[in-house]
This record gives sequence, structure tokens and C-alpha cells, in this order.
Amino acid sequence: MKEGLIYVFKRFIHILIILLVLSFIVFSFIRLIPGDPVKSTLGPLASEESVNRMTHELYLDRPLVVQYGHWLKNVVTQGDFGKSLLTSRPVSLDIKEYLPRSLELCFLSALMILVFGVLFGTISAVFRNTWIDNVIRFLTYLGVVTPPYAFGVLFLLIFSYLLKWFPIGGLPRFSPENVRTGMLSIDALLMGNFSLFIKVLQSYFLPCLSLAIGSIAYQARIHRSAMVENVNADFIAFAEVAGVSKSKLIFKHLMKPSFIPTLTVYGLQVASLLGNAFIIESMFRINGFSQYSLNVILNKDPYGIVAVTFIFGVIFAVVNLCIDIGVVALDPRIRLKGAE
Amino acid sequence: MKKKWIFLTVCLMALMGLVGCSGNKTQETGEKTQAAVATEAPVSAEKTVRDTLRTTQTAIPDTCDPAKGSGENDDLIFVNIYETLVYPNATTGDAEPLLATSWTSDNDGLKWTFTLRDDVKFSDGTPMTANDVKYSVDRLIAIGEGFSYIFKDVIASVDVVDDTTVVFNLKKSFGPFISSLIKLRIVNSTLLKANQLDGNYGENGDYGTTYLLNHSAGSGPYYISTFNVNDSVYLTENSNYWGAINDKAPKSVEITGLLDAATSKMLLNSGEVDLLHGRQVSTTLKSLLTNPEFATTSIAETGMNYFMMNTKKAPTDDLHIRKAISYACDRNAMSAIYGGMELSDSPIPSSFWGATDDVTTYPYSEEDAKKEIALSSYANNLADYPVEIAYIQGNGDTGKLAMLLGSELEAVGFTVKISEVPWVLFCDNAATVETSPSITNANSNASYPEAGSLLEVKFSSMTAGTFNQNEWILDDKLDAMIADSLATVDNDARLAKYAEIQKYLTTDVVPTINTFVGAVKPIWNTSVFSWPAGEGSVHVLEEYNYYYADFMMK
Amino acid sequence: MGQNVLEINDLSVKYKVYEGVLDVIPDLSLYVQEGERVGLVGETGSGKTTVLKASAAILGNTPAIVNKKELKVCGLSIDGIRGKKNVRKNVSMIFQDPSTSLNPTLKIQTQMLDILKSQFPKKSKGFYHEMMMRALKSVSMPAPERVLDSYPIQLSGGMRQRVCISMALMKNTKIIIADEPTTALDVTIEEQILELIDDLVKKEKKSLILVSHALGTVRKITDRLYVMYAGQIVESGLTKDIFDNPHHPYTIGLIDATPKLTGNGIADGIAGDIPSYLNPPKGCRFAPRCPRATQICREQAPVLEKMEGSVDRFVSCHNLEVSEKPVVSSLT
Amino acid sequence: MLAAYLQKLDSDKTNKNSRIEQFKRNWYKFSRNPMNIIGLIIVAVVIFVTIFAKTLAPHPEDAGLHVDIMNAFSKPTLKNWAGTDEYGRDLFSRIIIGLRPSMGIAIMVLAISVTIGVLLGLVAGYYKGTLIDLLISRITELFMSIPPLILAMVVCTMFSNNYFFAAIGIAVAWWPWYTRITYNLVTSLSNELFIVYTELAGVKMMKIIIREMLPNITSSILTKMTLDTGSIILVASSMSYVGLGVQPPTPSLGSMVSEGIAYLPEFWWLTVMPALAVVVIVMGFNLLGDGLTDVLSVEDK
Repeated sequence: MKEGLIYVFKRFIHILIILLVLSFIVFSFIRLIPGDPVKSTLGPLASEESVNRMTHELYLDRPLVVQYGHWLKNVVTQGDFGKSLLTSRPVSLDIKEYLPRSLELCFLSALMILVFGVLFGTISAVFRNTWIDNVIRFLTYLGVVTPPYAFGVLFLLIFSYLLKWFPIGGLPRFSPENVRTGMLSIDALLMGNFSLFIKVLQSYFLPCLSLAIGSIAYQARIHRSAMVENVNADFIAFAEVAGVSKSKLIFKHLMKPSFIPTLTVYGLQVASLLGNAFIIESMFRINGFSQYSLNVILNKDPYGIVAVTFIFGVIFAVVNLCIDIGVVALDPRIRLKGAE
Repeated sequence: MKKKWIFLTVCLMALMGLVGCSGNKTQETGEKTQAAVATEAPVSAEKTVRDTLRTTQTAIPDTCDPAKGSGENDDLIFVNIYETLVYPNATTGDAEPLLATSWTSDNDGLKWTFTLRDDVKFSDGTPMTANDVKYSVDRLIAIGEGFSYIFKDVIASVDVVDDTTVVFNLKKSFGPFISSLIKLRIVNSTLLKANQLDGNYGENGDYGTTYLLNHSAGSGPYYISTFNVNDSVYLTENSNYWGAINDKAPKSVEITGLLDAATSKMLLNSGEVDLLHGRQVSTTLKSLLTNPEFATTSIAETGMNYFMMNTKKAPTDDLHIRKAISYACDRNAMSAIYGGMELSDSPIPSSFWGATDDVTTYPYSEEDAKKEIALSSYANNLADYPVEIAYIQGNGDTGKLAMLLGSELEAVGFTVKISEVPWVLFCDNAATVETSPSITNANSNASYPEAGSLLEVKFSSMTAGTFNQNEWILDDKLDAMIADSLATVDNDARLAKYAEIQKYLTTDVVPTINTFVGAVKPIWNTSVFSWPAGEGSVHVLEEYNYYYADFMMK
Repeated sequence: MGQNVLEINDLSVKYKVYEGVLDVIPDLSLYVQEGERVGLVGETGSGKTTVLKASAAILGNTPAIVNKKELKVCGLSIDGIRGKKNVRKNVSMIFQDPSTSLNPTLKIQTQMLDILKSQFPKKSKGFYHEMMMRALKSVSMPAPERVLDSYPIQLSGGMRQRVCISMALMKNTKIIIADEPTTALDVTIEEQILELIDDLVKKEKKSLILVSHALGTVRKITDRLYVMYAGQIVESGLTKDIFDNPHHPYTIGLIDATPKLTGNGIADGIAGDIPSYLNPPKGCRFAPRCPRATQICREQAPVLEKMEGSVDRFVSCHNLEVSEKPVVSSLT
Repeated sequence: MLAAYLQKLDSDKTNKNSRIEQFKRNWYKFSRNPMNIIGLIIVAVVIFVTIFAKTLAPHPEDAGLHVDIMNAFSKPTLKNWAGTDEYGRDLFSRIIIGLRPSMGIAIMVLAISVTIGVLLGLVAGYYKGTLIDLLISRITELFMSIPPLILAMVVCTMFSNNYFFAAIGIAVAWWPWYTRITYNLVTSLSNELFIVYTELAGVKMMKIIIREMLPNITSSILTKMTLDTGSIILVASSMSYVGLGVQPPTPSLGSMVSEGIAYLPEFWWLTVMPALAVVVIVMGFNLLGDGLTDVLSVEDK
């Protein structure tokens, strides 16, 4: 337990250092970008004074080190990530508004990837070399090679427009006093409004599926091959001959060791979800973090960009940490070796 | 071990629930949409229910602060929540009394005295006084964004005489002063002062800018009830409105930022949106109009679509090349792409006050174009100077215009490169001569309906380095002419000076191809509402057509 | 003795590869009687494991072409899904390498419990625990409580194999198949494990098929012996008889090589390698390495024939010299 | 024993016959699965078409500024196999020519990221456990933590929005994976017996890396490159979907899809045809890559 805590703590320090370096690099890069972000934000007709005032306010007229120091001080002391040029609000407010929605989107997608990826992978492995396997393998191939935006359009057209099973993009809107976590499904539950909760899930279903489907397919393939590899392992033959029941054999003896490679790949898939979500977000009119990050990048909003890369770094690190912990939990070989 | 199974089962169930429930909800959504599309049957029931108008704009701005916004999307919201001292006449555009009942000027137009209405209340019930007018002007100029450029060099000070009398002292005479006041929106100073935070404006703190990020403080027929940045705005009818709102007007308006053609089509078709603001490509319009319940109209903008030629960059720095390009451009074909638009020989829409019909632009002729090229200094090495034509991504059919011009230029011997540029990048590129493309296509609009406004915004040095002026004219003579005309208070004299400028631009500078007069083509569901623009009475100023208090829900 | 608990008649196994078809087992028959302990010996690669896997019906996992006339366990066919069940019910198996035959991600307890649950469904926790403890104690496992709570990686090789044996014995089956159960273990432990198997089988009166190239132990434990070479049985009979008086030249070489058991000791014992299965010799498969080989050996395959006057003694060789002692000098 | 081993190693290398034999063996394994053959055919066709796009396209002028409004939105016919777009341009020609930038980006990205990635991976593996190793690992991690699409966009907006910088942008996000795979291969290989022997024989580590390790990791790298080609085409199409990378009128598969969406569902071929092209191409590379993985990884065992 203690070793575990030390490990997590070490990783945490590690992440912190990476983030510091990352943010400094991003700051210096923003300086290099040609074009004045303040001017382009305030519009063509803004007066010289207001441009200067904004430039000064954002510390853009001072040396890089001073600007970085000021930013770092504010982050550490007040959790203030600076002011966004794009929305003229503190970046932290923007993140608070946009991030939960995207996290919700990604979380639901991640859930789909895990459940459906493992489900199809298992079915495919259990019925390997039968027609069921062939059909699933063909579909997973199609899933891997089809661009996500194509799925988005297809789903929107078929399930929303023609069949009217789902809304045509957009999310249910909440009055501000009901927004507590920013994650709509949780807020709906907190309100005790179950039908609203269903509505939220319904709105999320297609975007999540479009975002997840490529990863589901990939995950299914990885899981299938991991299971097929283990099917030929001695311990499965031994357990089989020793009389372990078929279902236990598949869902326990075969599943658990096969889960280790699956989980590693899963981590990479999940970590990349948020970065890939912006086309899906704009297609389904979800005003989320991925779109926000695209906007701050396109607008060269300095503090926005830093905060966005910061968040991506944190998410990547946290997901990786979770996966590492998960792998350790699943695989006693690593765990016991680590303890020695 | 068990835990994992429980976890997986829960996940599975949650997803099953998601899928299952979506099945259940289908009927409800289905019913709702059907009801919205086919409203003839349950008319009486629907009539009382439908008092919300759902409309779109190409984008929702970051803030609805009248001191900050100056774009089309800002104006569309502003006209509904803020009011101005004067109101432009629907057919002529002439200023008529609104918040001010009357005004007088003396001292050669350097001092203007306005008498205000005494029955105006803001949406929170506070009565409007002269103090609010002074506060609004000070605030606009201090913040220095949005439409402040019109007033910052014009207004010296504002004096409050009494609650209903206010005096504007001008720094210099300004001919179109009264017309320009339609961009001076009066804000509720009491409300803003009460919600003021610390900021850069001394005792005025942040001038209430933070409050206005998601609130409104105006006297218009609507106020902002919910504001979702870059997503949607909810307007609710102002119960304290001083004037009359027709009783069929929507009680609330839901405005969504929407540009994507496919989604727009689906939403209108399935009845989830009642009005598409109108920057659709022509095929979208065509396909939507196959539904007999949908109708469209054309609303002219206060400006034009222009091809702007960079006069400081080879090869378009040569006058002959610019003339050649003008000759090579088939404006009739371009208008046809848009389904027929009004052409104008002058760089100012001919319906504008101050537009002259005394100029002729260069007619389409490949031969003349080739002749001009031969006269130019690039006659022998034109291929070494590729011409880049840039247009804005997602700006309706402008890509087709650029493509057409490109193919016409190639036909007369130019080497052409087309680039589709996202809006922000487009603005960035405009910032320096080097990054400004040889030719850009964009729409430029006047702030107030008078030639002077468009001339200033489009051609004076003030806007060089912005998307409004890719030409980089930077011509001292032209600047002087524009400044002089704007300072002329006498209408006839001003008119003559405007004509002079247009002639100079067309014959001597040739910076621009006046493609056609811009227009938006909104499309709406006639079974849901009717509106003046749909009945044939189109307001000369585009944004006033979207004055929702004039809409009548069915 | 009693009836046959395992019976294989005319089994042939072929693998298809790039170079062609590997004719691994051309035609093989064997049987095991109730309570009998049978050894199956031969060099590495002589097809012993393939025969075993076919008997336990787990060969289906590899791309093999299996043909057989008859394959019966306790008088029941092992064909199809039902056949698999028959196998499960009647066969226990101990694998070569205990480090790969236990699931690395599950505790010993869990693995044992799953076997027990399928054997004795719906019993109390205490019952299962009691069974597990008994099984572990029966293989003289020190500190069985601790072992139950361990993962395979926490146990030594010998302990793992004991666990495997105890798990194999938990199932009340008539046959135990032990596929080189000691190859992967230290020499010091080897003896113990084999003795343990011997004891348990005797005590529980089970049939045993022991595959090994450790001839010394096979000699000690088994009643009857099959000698395999290149997918064929070259000699079979009572263990004692074969060791006392081996007939087939291969058997003679094998027995001679016994002291150099480790590694490729046997290969050093008889010059040459097992022939390619792709294109096996037309005549006797052992002919290329055989010191006695004559023209007929190279042209015509010998048949497994019963020796006259013997008890169940079969040999397949053209040139049998019934001698008391193996010819040593020519083989080294 | 050691000397014999080294000798064997050398003779193996010079033995051409054994290589041909090896190739034949691998080809047999590869060709046993019809899917692999399909993948190979698709990839071959794609490469062929990429090279001779201008000659093969029935209307090569439609890749540029050709506008024929009269002929716009024609359904797929015998004349225009995939129909025409809003400018009346032949969609089939545009798809064929649109392959070029997609393949070009893929090749550039791979060239850059394999060079940088493998080099850094080898260096880190060589200096395993030292400060250099640590530094390279951290830098790799740094670049991995930012989503590739976002990173590519930053590069495109920072410099210039064209297909060269789109490729650079993707490459910036792509190389860490090659560093990681090389590093892992090198470290696992250095525990292999033959490397240990070679090292014991006193051969310099650098020489070992170049002479022994590099050839050993090429098969893995090559397989990954094949699979990655498909992924890069997908990423590039996502980028051009949002308007980054190839600029009109030059066709690119992603932007063709995104432009076509505006005309759904009436003019479905504007979206479906280029999307189908993406699917088929990427599938070809994936099938080939999987086939190679099967053949080469079995060989490793």
C-alpha cells in the first residue's frame, strides 16, 4: 500500500514537471506565432488604445520570463489560468463550462469502447473461424478504416433525420441554477429529473457512438487476438481438461489474462478521445472542450492555448496512471515483482 | 474478482438502458416533430402553445455587449434588446425619432441637442434618462471596440441638461452624424453600475463588461434570459417595454448559432427550427423550397461582395493588371451562381444614399483583359507571379465565385492559386501586406446606410490591414477626400463629394471588383409565423428585418 | 486386468505447412486398461504429445488433420461435443511445464475452486475449503493455507507441479495423463514428483499414461511401455520385459542413452536426427539411423507384430536378433 | 562455440539462397490468406494510381480550376463514373488525383517520423539508463501527451496552412511512437542471446546496433509503417475535413467529403464516393499490414 502511494506520488511529481516544461514551451511558441492575437480578436475597427490596454493586461508586452512568472504565480496562488482573448473571460471559467460536457462525452464513449470492444472481441474469439467471427472481423475492419466524421454524418442522417430516434445534434439546455457539475447527466440526476436524464443520454448516444466506433472496432480486434493467443496457452488446456465449466473458462480464466493487453491499448484509445472529438462535437452541435481548444488555437488565444495543452497533458497523464494501476491490479506478476 | 463483474454488468445495463430508452423516446420526438411540420390539423391547440420562435444566426457572438460587437451577428441581437436615439426608416433609411423625440443642431453641426422620451423604461423597470445616454457614449468610447470607431474622433463630450435633454459636443463637423446614431445603443447605466466590478476604467471599474457577458441592459422589446457563449441565446419578451408589441409576437426567441448546411436542412425540415437566417448555398435553398411550407426572400445587405486586389503586391500592384482582372471577371455569371443579384457599377450599392450612377465599371471582355496585360509591366513574365485568390471558409457560395474568377483569369493567362481560409486566419493574413493574398473575396458592409460609411470602412487607410481592405490603398488623396466628404454637413455638397470619390476609385485606383450587392436569403416555415420581410416589406437595413417584435406567430 | 479405459485405433495425424504435408502420425493404436500404468517413451519430437493431445481432445486448437478409426475413453467415443464431455469427465492431465499450466492472473484458490465447483456444484464454502486443503495435503504440500492464497508466480516450480497434480487429482477420473511432468523441474525434485504421482495413482487405483524420456523413472513406475519413434510405435510390452530384453534397435539405443538424460542426451546417444515428417523414409522410419539396417528396411516398412510366446509384446522390425543384451559398441 | 556462432551469423547474411528461400516461405504464408492478397492488390493499385493519376484520370483538368456549372450535380453515369460536383467537375477524376496529396502526406510523415523516431529510439536504447535515455524518454512522453490532431493544427496555424505543414504537423505528433517501439525493441533485443554473445566478443555497441539490431527491427518498423499509412491518411482526411492541409481547388479526400455534406441527401455521391475511397484505401493498407504482422511475427517466434 505504502509503495503504491509512493509510486502514485512519484508519478504525480513527474506529471507536474512535464506540465511545467510543456506550458513554458507553449508560451514561447505563442510568442513566435506571427500576427497579433489581440488585434485580430478585437476586430478591425478597434482603437489603438484598447489594443494596447488589452496587450498590457495580458502581459503580452513584457518579456517572456516575466509573463510566464506572472502566469505561474497566478496559477499556483489563485488557480487563475489567465484571461481568454476569445471569450473575454477567465480561462478557468471557460474550462469549467466546456470541459465537463466533453468529459461526459468521452467518458460515455470510453464506456462504450470497453463494453462493446470487449464484448465483440470475446464473441469473435469464442466463435473463432466461424461465420460469426468472420462477420465481426469484417465489421471491425470497416470500423477501423472508416473516418469518424463519415460515421457521424451517416448516423445523423439515418437515426436522427430519417428514423427520428435521436435528436439532430445539440444537448438539452439547462437553466443556470441547475448546472452544478456541468455534466448534464449528473446534473439531471441531481435535479431528480429522470426523464431529463434519459433525454441527455439520448442526445449523447449518437455522438458518443460516432466518436467511439473506430476505437470499439480496434479494441475488439485487440481483445480477440489477445484471447486467441491465450486460447492455445497451456493453462487454458489444463483448466479445460481439469473440468472448469465452459463459461468460467471463457469469462474468467481466459478473460483475465487477455485483459492486460486490452487494457494497455484501451488507455491509449481513451487518452486520444478528447483530442479527436472536435469534428464530432461540431457535427452534433455539442459546445465542448475539444471545439473550444480548436477555437483558441485558431484564434491564437495565448492563455487559452496554454490551458488547453495543460488539460490535455493532465488527462493523458491521469489516464495513463489509471491504466498502469489497472494493469498492476490485473497482473500479479508485475505487482509482486514490484513489491520485491 | 466479483467487483469487476458487477462493474461490467452495471456498465452493460447502463448502455442497454440508453439504447432501450431511446426506443421509448422515439415516439415522443416523432410526435413532436410531426406536429411541428404539419401544423394545419391541430391549429387551435398549437396556437396557444407555440409562442417561442426558433431561429438561427451564422454564429453566436462571445458577448452581447453593445460596446464590443460590430458584426452582423451582433447587430441581429442588438436590434432586439437595445434601442437607439433614432430609428432608420424602413424604406429610405432616413433617421426618424425613437428614444429621442426631436433634435436640433447649431454651430455648423458641432453641437446637437436631443430631447428624449420620458416614458422609456429599461427591461428591469428603471426609467431611461439623459444620464444613460451620456454613460452609453462614454462607455463605448472608453472601451474602444465595436462601433466606437465611428464616434471616437467625432464626439468630444456629452452634457446632461436635464433628465430628458442631452447635448452632444462634436470635435469636428460630421455630415452623417444623425444617421450614424443608429449604432449608438443606449444601455441601462443604473443596472451596469450596480453590477460593476474592478477593472481598467477608473471609477467605472470594468464598465459592467463582465455583467454583460451573459446579460443584457437595454430597453428593447426583448432581453437576454440565457446566454450560452458560441452556442445559443434566449430572448424573452420585455414586460416593461414602453412601446407596443404586437400580441402575436413570440414571447421568447431561441437563437442558435448554425452554419452547417446539412444540419440546417435537417433541423428546418424536421421542424426543430423555424427560420434559417440566410447564408445558405443555393442548392440548400433549392432543396428546402421543395417543401411547400417553406418560403424565401432576398434581403439586401448594406454592402457588397468585393474581390479586393492587393495594390502593394506583385502583380496586382500594376494598375493595368488590376484593370485586366476587372475585365476578365464575368459579374453576370457570378450573379447567376447566387440566383440573380443586383449589380452595381459603383463600389457603393446603387440604392444607397450617396451612390452615383455616373460611373461605369469594366465590362466582361477577355480581349480587353489581354490588352491590359500587354500594357502592364508584367506582360512578359506574368507566369512568374501567381495570383492567389483567397475566400472565407463556410461563407455560402463565395468559393464558387473565387473558383469562377480563377478559371477566368487562367483563361487570359494568369497563374492562379485558390485558397479557402478559415475566418480567423483570413483576418490574420489581412494584417500585413506580405501575408495579404493578391485577391480576396469578402463582403463589406456599411455601419449606417450612407455612401460615406461604406467608403470609409472599405477604402480609407483606417481599415487597411483588416479583412475589409485587402487592397492596402493607403492613398493620402483618397483619405483626404473621404474625410472631407464626411465633414460636410450640407447634404447636396456631401452627395457631390461622394460621387467624386466613387469616380476616382473606379477610374484611377481600380482596387476592387464590385461583384454584386450582398443579400441574405432567409428561409422559413410559413406555417409557424409570418414577418414583414416575408410579406414584401423588406427593411433597408438587414438587421432590422430580424426585429422579432414585428413577427407574428401562427 | 480389467477393461480398456482408453483405446486408440488407427489414429493418423497430419499437419499442413508451406513445404507440404507433415505425416506426423501415420497409423497408431494403443490402449490402456483399468488400473494400468502405461509409459510412452521416445525422443523429443517423436509425436508423444500429439498422441496425448488427441486423447484429451484438445488437438482441435491446432491446424491438424486428424483421422481415426476409433478413439474411446472408458468405452465412450470422444467425437463431437458430447465426446469432449466424455473426455472431460474421464481424463485428468498433468502438463509438462507447471509454470505455464497455471493461470498467471488467478490465485491458486480461485483456480482450484472453479474445478471443484464444476465437480461438486452448490456446496458450502467450508466444504470446498476442506476439499482444497485435502488435495494439497495429499501432494504433501507444505503450508497449504499460504499456497491457496498465492499466485502461481509466488510458488517454486516443484510446488507448482504439486499444485497441478493436486488439481488433476481433484477430479474423480479413471485416467491420468502425465505429459513429461518433470522435464521442466530440477533434477532433485523430479524423483519426488514422480514418486508422488506413483503413490497417488496406486492409492486411488487410477490408470496412468506417463510420457517421459526419463527411462529410469518410467521403468520404476509403469507396468507397460510403448516406445515411439517418428510417430510410430516401434515396440510395446510389459515394462520389465522391455527393459530386460529390448528387441528393437531404437529401444536398445534409447535404454543405452539413459544416463545422459539431460538436454539432448538422447540425440547424442543415437547418431542422427529424427527424419523429416515432410518426406519420411519409404521403408522403416528408423532405417537411416539404424545400425542393423539392410536393404529391406529401406524399401519396406515393417509391421508391428506380436512376438511369439510373449505376453503382449509387439515389435516392428525386419531384422530382429533376439539377444539378451543390447549391442553397445556400435551405438556410441 | 562463440566463434562458430559469429561465423554462422556472417554466412547467413551472405547466403543469398537462404534469403530467397526465406522470402518464398514468407510469401507462402502470406498468400494463404486471401485477405492479404486483397490488401496487397489495393495497395499496389493505389500506388500505381498515385503515380499515374494525371494520366489515368478521365478528366485531369477537373483537378484544377475547371468550372462547368452547366454540368453540375450530375449523377454517376457512364461518362462520369462517380458523378460530378457542384462545379460540374468529374468526381472520379478528383478522387484519383486526390489520392496524391493523401499519399504524399503519408509518405512525408513516415519519412520524417521514422527517421527521427528510430534514430532517437536507437540512441536512447544505446544509452539506456543514462541521462540521455531519460531526456529522450521525457521528450517523447511530452509529445505523446498532446493529441496529434491538435498538434498538427497548431503547426498549421502557426506557420502556413498548406499540405507541407500539415505533414510536418502530423509528423511532429507521430515520431514518438517510433521512438518508443524502437526503444522497446532495442532493449528487449539487447537481452537476446546473440546480442549478448556479440557484445561479449568485444564488438562495439554502436556497431551492434547498426549491424545487428537495425536489421532485426526493420521488419517490425516496416509493418508498423504499413499500418500507419492507413492511419495517417485518416488523420490527414480529418484535417482537410476542417480545412487544414491541401487547399482547393486541389482535391483532397477529406475536404471532398466535408464539402459534399452540405449537399446531402440529394447529391449523396458527393460524400459517399470520396468517403468510400478513403475506406477502401485505408482498408488496403490495414489488410496488408496485418498480413505482414502475421507472417513476420510468426517468423520471429
